[in-house]
Order: sequence, then C-alpha cells, then structure tokens
Amino acid sequence: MIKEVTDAQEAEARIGKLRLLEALLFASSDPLDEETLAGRIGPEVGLLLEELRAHYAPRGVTLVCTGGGWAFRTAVDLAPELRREEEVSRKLSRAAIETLAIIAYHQPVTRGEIESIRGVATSKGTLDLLMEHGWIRPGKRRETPGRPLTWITTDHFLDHFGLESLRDLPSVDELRAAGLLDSRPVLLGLGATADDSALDTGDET
Amino acid sequence: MIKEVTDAQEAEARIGKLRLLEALLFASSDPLDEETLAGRIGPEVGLLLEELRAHYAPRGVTLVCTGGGWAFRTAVDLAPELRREEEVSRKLSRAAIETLAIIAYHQPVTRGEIESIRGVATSKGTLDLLMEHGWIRPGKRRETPGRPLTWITTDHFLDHFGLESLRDLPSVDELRAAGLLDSRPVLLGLGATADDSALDTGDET
Amino acid sequence: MADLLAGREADTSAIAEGSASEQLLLVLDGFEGPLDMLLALGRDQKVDLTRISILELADQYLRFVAEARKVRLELAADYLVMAAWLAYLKSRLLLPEPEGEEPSGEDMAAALAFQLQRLEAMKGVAEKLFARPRLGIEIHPRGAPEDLDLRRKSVYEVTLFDLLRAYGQQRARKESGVLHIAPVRLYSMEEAVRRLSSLLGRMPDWATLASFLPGGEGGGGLLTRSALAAHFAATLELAKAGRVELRQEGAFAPLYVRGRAAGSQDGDISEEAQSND
Repeated sequence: MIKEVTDAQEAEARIGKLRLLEALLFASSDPLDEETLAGRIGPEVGLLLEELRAHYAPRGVTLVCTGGGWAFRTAVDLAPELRREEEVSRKLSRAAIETLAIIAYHQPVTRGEIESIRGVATSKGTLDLLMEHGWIRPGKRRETPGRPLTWITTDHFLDHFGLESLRDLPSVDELRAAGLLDSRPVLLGLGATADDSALDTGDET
Repeated sequence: MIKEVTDAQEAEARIGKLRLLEALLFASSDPLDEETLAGRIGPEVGLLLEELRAHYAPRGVTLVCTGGGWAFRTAVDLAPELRREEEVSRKLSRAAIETLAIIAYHQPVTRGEIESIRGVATSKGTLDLLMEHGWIRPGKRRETPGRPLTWITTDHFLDHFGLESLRDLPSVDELRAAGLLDSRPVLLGLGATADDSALDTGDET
Repeated sequence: MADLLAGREADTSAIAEGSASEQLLLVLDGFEGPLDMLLALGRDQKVDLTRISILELADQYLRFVAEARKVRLELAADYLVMAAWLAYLKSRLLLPEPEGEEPSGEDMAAALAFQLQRLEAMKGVAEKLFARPRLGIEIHPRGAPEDLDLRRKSVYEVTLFDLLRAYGQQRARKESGVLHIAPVRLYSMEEAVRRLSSLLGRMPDWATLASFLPGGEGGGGLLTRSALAAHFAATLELAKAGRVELRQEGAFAPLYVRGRAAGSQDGDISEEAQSND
C-alpha cells in the first residue's frame, strides 16, 4: 500500500522534471550540456533526455545532441519544406530609414529636397532599394525648372507599418510630446513655448 | 479495401501536415497568424492547431493563441522555476506602468485623456519607451477638433502579458460595468494640462 | 503621512525642523501629481472610495499643501491649482447653492470621487497586469528560433518605431543646427528684484504682489507662472534685506507688499510671508 503511494508520488515528480527539462531546452538559445541540466534536474537527467528524445523522434520537432549539448531542432526531413525563403532578414541602413521617413512626412518630395533636408547626398541605391520593396513610388513631376520627379509612399508602406492612412503618422509636435524628438538640452528646453504643456510638471520623472 | 487504403493515405497526409505545422510554429519565436499558416498547410489548419494545442497542453512547452497568432511558449505553471531577472535598465517607472494600463483599458485613447485620468502631464520618454518595448503604437486620429492622435496596444502587448485578446485583460468586464472605462475628462481644468488640439499645430503631414 | 498630518496641530515649529520637512519632501516626491496625492489621502480614510468624505478629503489636502509650502516654496503649480479648486469645492458644499448654470457642489464632489475611483482602478489593473507571468521573464519563447521569414513579406526588418525615431532624430539634428539656443523666456529672480526695486519707489502704500507682475504677456503659460515665482522669491529676498514689508491675511490669501523707507528702524514688522496664522 505504502509502496503504491510512493510510486504515484515518484511518477508525479518524474513528470515534473520532464516538463521542466522540456521547457529549459526549448527556451535556451544554445545547446545545453548534460552537466548543466543535471544541476537543475538531478542525476537522472540522462534517462529523462532519452525519454524526451524518444517522444519527439517521430514528430516535427526533434531533440538532438550536438557537440556535447542538447537542443530542439525542426526535423531534418522537413528542411526542404521549411526553407522556402532563403533570405535572412536584414537591417535596413540608417540612411534608407531616414530617407523613407522623409518621403513619408514630406511627400511628394524630390530627391533634391530629400538631400537638402538630410544635408547629405542620397545615393541612387537608396531610392532603388525602397522602391524595390514597394514602399515608395514615383509621383508626379514637379512643375519647376528641370521638372524633377517626386517620390511618394505606397499602400504597401501603410500596410507594412500598420497605418490606416498617412494622416495617422504622428505630427512633429506629437513626436516631440511622445519623446521621439528631443533636440535641445533639458535646461534650454524650458524656453520653448510650443510644448509648454509638457513642462507643466516635472514630478513625473 | 480501396477505402482502407485511402484512409491510410489520408492519415499519413494528415500526420505530415501536423509535423510541418509543429515545425513551423517551433521555428518561430514570434506568433504566426492562422492565415499565414493556412497558406502553407491548407484550410484544415484550424483543426490541426487545436489538435496540437491539446497534445501539448500537459507538457512543459504549450501552444498558445495570442492576438490572433499562435506560438509555442513555456508552460505558465513553470514560471517560478524559469524566472529570469529583469534587466535593471528595462525596469519601468510607475508612470510608464500606469500609462500602459490606461492605454490598454481605454484604447483608443489620446494623450490628453491619459493625462486627465492620471491628473498629471505625461513626461517625455514615457510613450516612446512603451513604443520601444513594442507594446503601443499610434492608432487613428480622433475625429474631434484638433484631430488628436490616439494610442493603442499591439499584438506584442498581448503576447508579452500572455493574453489571447483584449477581452482577457484582468477585470475588464467589472471595470466596464462599473463605468470606470470612461476616458472623458470630468473636472474642468483638473489634470488635463496638455491640450490635444494644441499638439496639432505645425502638423506637416 | 497620516502621522504627519495628525502631528501638525500640535506644534508647527516642529514641522519646520529638519527631519519633518525632509520627510514631507520625501512624501511629496513619491506622488505622481495632485490626483495621486488625493488618492493616497483618500485611502487613509480607510473606507470604500465610493463612500469617501470629499469634504474631509479637501480639508486634508489643503492642510497638506499648506504644510508643504512651508518647506518647499516652489511646489508645482498643479498642486496649487488643485488646492484652489478644492477650496472652491468646499465653499460650494458648505454654502447655499447659488442660482445659475454652474454644476452643483454635489456634482463637483461626485465628479472628483469618480476621478479618484477611475485612477484607483487603473492603478489596480496596472498591478494585476504586471503580476502576470510575462514573456521573456517567466514565460519564454523558443530560445533558438530558426528564421523562416514566413510572415514577413519584406526581408527588411524595420518597425514603425524605427521609422518615427529616425525622423525625430533627423529633425532634431536639423533643429539643433539651425537654432543653437532656444530663447529662454523665463523670469529670473535678479530680473524680478530689479523690477520690484524700481516699482516700489512709486508705490508708497500696501499693494498686492499680483499688481507688480508684468501684464500683457499673454496667456497664463509658463512665462506668467515663472514671473509669479520669480517676483515672490524676490519679495522674500527684499524683505530679508529690509527693503520691503510683507503682509498676508491667511493661507492662499493675496500677498501684500510695501516699500520700506531706507534707514527706517521700526524693525519688527517684517512678517513671515508663508505664515498661516
């Protein structure tokens, strides 16, 4: 009788350890070696790892041991179906983000105007890149000497940034109020009258 | 006889899809929405998701639905054992925490309304910090004089706090029933120091 | 804080002593504005917020602000606005309702009670929200995601925050390039001392401090408030130097100023500006 109770408790403890082991392996960014795991789980970790491996073997995710560490990986045989898009996400250059932002806020805007706002020359590649991604497109020509091309943003731009319309972009003052535009040192900021309201109380910092 | 073969084939195809679905979800750290998954798996993805959810329910890693997307997450009950210390630099001020709660419960809500609820001006660095965490973003402009910008929470907010949808916000029904989710300013001249409409001057969009 | 308020009746000089004032300042720094402070005072009543005595609360707040002003003269304008509003509310609650369109005292009290309840509710849910197991702290996503780029149609990872920050930084660079120093239009105390000194000669009798303020500056904004603060500080400075006399009937009553003839020796009149008695 007593033995049975002990068995049930033991089984429960075992399941608890198995679950924790599963979670630790899942959440870790690097493979975990058996010694580290034993420190959290106990000496029986070797058996538990084998049990987990067997459980996951037929599934879409498998537990593998690589270079002395254990980790979950998607099943090898699914690789062709998972690797559909080879390109890894990249960070957009600062110049490109700025150019995109200026087009969004000042459209329709010519390349010359973008350059005068940024204060540096815009490489042709930047506009090409933004256009390739479907964020901007050429607008009407400006009716000024040389009839320069203007640039505007696309619907895909709104889509990508989760905006319903261009009107929903925060205005300059709203950017300032939200803390995204702060050009002056704190003390000098007191002189500004435009955002007086934001300065009403200093007790919130 | 033929029927049986068909069943076996169907069953195999189903298992194949289940494994692929499992692998897709496992590979991503961000939630995947059902539409994207249906594009890869087929229209039966809803049933397969429920099947996977049930399979993982008792395990150390569970399949959760948050803000319209599905993702594997470590089990909630293992929280105490998996607790990772929050970086000190990421700790939020009381003002930021309260502001986030007000946006979550009163959305879409303008900055002026937030200030009238808290009775104090929103300091710079509050909204942009919440935005940097990926919890809030600008919503539509309010169609009132000055067309002030509103703020809303993101899907990542739901994911971060383990909520399936905004309906699952703690005590939200109680508060609504008690009439406490009314964001109108109630006392003239109290608290609402930032005039929303004033923020719209110099709008350049 | 309750102790602090209870103790004030006994001995005001004790409050002015170092430890008590420091304590008061600490308490003040802990508040997120006047509404937050009212809520804290309201909790001290230890009753449900729906049954709170607004009249009592108003009294507590006014006492608190009066004490706070003794140790911290530059108490934020918000607190004074709230004090003025509560004083008005008190008079509306205690005196017979006047004829007119204005909301009744009862309505005003109910509105304040609602604001306190709403703020309390928000503080409560903020706590509940942050008590939940959070992603990256107690709940974890896959630690080693295998990037499949299923969902993103674009290979470039750029968020609205990135875009807005880029624009903000670019604007900021531009602004700081064009206007190097924003004009600081605040009254300094030196300026106010100079101004008062020149005006006092022409004002032989008692006059309110307000009458010395520069007029026509437009709006009750930061500049006007800074002028008030600077002139107030200037009168204290001048009083200390024996060049003016100050008089005030009670807390929040108008402050009167009178120039003092140079060399006059009837010395003990210079009253404490912040005296409530």
